Amino acid sequence: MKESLLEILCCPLDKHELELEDAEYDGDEVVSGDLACSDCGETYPIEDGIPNLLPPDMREETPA
Amino acid sequence: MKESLLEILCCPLDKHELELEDAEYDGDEVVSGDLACSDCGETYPIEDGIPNLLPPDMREETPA
Amino acid sequence: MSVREEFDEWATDGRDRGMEERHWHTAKHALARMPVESGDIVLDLGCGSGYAGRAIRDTNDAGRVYGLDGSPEMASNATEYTDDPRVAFVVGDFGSLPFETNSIDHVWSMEAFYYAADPHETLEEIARVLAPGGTFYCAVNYYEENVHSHEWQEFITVEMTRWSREQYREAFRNAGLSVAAQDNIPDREITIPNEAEFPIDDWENREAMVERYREYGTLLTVGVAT
Amino acid sequence: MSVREEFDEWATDGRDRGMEERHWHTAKHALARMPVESGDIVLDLGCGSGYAGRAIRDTNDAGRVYGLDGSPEMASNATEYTDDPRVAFVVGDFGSLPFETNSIDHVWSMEAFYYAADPHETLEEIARVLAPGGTFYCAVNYYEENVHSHEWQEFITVEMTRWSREQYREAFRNAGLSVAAQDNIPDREITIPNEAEFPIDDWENREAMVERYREYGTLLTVGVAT
Ligand SMILES: Nc1ncnc2c1ncn2[C@@H]1O[C@H](CSCC[C@H](N)C(=O)O)[C@@H](O)[C@H]1O
Ligand SMILES: Nc1ncnc2c1ncn2[C@@H]1O[C@H](CSCC[C@H](N)C(=O)O)[C@@H](O)[C@H]1O
Repeated sequence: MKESLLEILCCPLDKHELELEDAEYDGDEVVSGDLACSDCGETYPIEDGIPNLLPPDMREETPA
Repeated sequence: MKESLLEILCCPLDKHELELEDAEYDGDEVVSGDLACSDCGETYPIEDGIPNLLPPDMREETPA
Repeated sequence: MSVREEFDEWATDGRDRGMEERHWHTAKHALARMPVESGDIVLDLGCGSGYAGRAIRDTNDAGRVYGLDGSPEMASNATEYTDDPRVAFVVGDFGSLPFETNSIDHVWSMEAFYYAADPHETLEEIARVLAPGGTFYCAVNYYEENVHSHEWQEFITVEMTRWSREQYREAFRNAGLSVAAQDNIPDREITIPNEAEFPIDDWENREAMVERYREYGTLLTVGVAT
Repeated sequence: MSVREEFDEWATDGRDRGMEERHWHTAKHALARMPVESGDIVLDLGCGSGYAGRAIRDTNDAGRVYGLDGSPEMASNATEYTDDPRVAFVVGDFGSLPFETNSIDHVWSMEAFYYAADPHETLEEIARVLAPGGTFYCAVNYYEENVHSHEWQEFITVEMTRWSREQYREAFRNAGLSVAAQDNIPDREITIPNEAEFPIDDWENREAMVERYREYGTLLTVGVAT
């Protein structure tokens, strides 16, 4: 993802702003890192450059 | 025309309500009469059951 | 000539029915998209023979359909062509609609809008008479991208506005109508003769005729009042 | 199975591309109607292979197109299929969209909306993220009037909502979206074999297949945010 995506992304749960943490870049692409809600503190992972903004309970359904 | 049309018709010039005058009926059809603006007093004829709500200057263009 | 004189002549020599037949090819597809609910009040601007209103009543159980036309002869013909008590016609001009603010659920107009003396004023009038959430379905064959239509102005005394697709969208928005959709509806029904028969009528070659009808067809712009 | 598990499987066995090919027959006509202006931000809900976003960028000079999908494998495939820097994908759920209020100009969704666990909630989320005047183009092949689609639920573990045309209109309005248009877009491209070859695959007879594709096709409902 590009950082410009952050302009319109928000926390799926409470719709507050997200902050980019521990970002690793490839050019202007953010390839990994976390998106942390500025309000509830929930974090959402960026995996292979794709942010996973599923609500945490749906994300955890993933078979291990 | 039917009287129900009066519910939504208005004077084309100042958009005020119209009042039906000198109406002649065929059943529930108004076949002739005048529609008079409750505000500016301009009148619009009903000819063969069809109200002519052209602004007066356009109506008068009619070749005599 | 005025709108009234020009189109009274058309109505008297039967061109109202001719237009109905040709315009129906694309108009019916646009009409099929209108979200008319039972009981709705629909206005047909520049109704000509009034076929759109008849179709809307037949298919959608609209409450009432009113056709407005600047030509008394058109309105008179249209009245004769139906005995549906929920369809009626009014003589009036696009520049000053004789309808109350917020009184109409949907406005339809086929091949007529561009005759408005001031199309921006007409869009504002349409936005005024529409209830919030009401739609304006504006269908035209005469527009900038349809190069085959450009010469039509030569055959008619009323001045025509030739907007592009983008100018339609912009003008709608300036009048307070959100643009919900815009596209070209092809005319798949008109008969296009074989290659060998060209040139024919107004058509130098078959490609031009195919482009005019099957590709450009009718430009439909749908606006929503807020 | 969850949406994630079900559609991760589809993405992995190539059904994302198969859907793209079939859905394109009707999706392209719906996409052609979207009034996307240069610079607009468009969201594709349940993007699958992401073809709609690619098409919108190619034809409309959209500013940015984002595809959201509940299946990480779908989003990952979609990312691979394009290198347009203005197209990006996000994993997320229809029930709680991770986008700011009023941040999107147009929402597109093809054959995906009815998988929402609570479609009314999803419509409210769509109305929230759309800027005033923004459109929601909702295209579905699975709906009440399309009787040939009813059995599809048997083949999928995710629960599907089967609304009628009218239920779509009503639900849109309840969520604050004005209904601007609704119609069926026929699939004129799928090959329908000759009479003699029936029964074939899922089709008992040719008439049923003709009705399914050429008549019912895809139901498109267009809503506008206020
Ligand atoms: N300024 C104006 N005010 C009202 N009606 C007008 C007008 N300019 C043109 N018209 C009407 O618009 C019509 C255009 S011809 C199209 C008729 C019909 N909608 C059809 O599809 O066949 C004519 O009937 C003409 O009288
Ligand atoms: N609740 C939900 N949230 C997010 N995405 C969902 C979802 N339910 C289904 N989907 C996604 O919606 C898609 C439906 S398949 C349609 C894909 C694509 N629009 C096309 O036309 O081909 C799948 O990719 C699936 O993962």
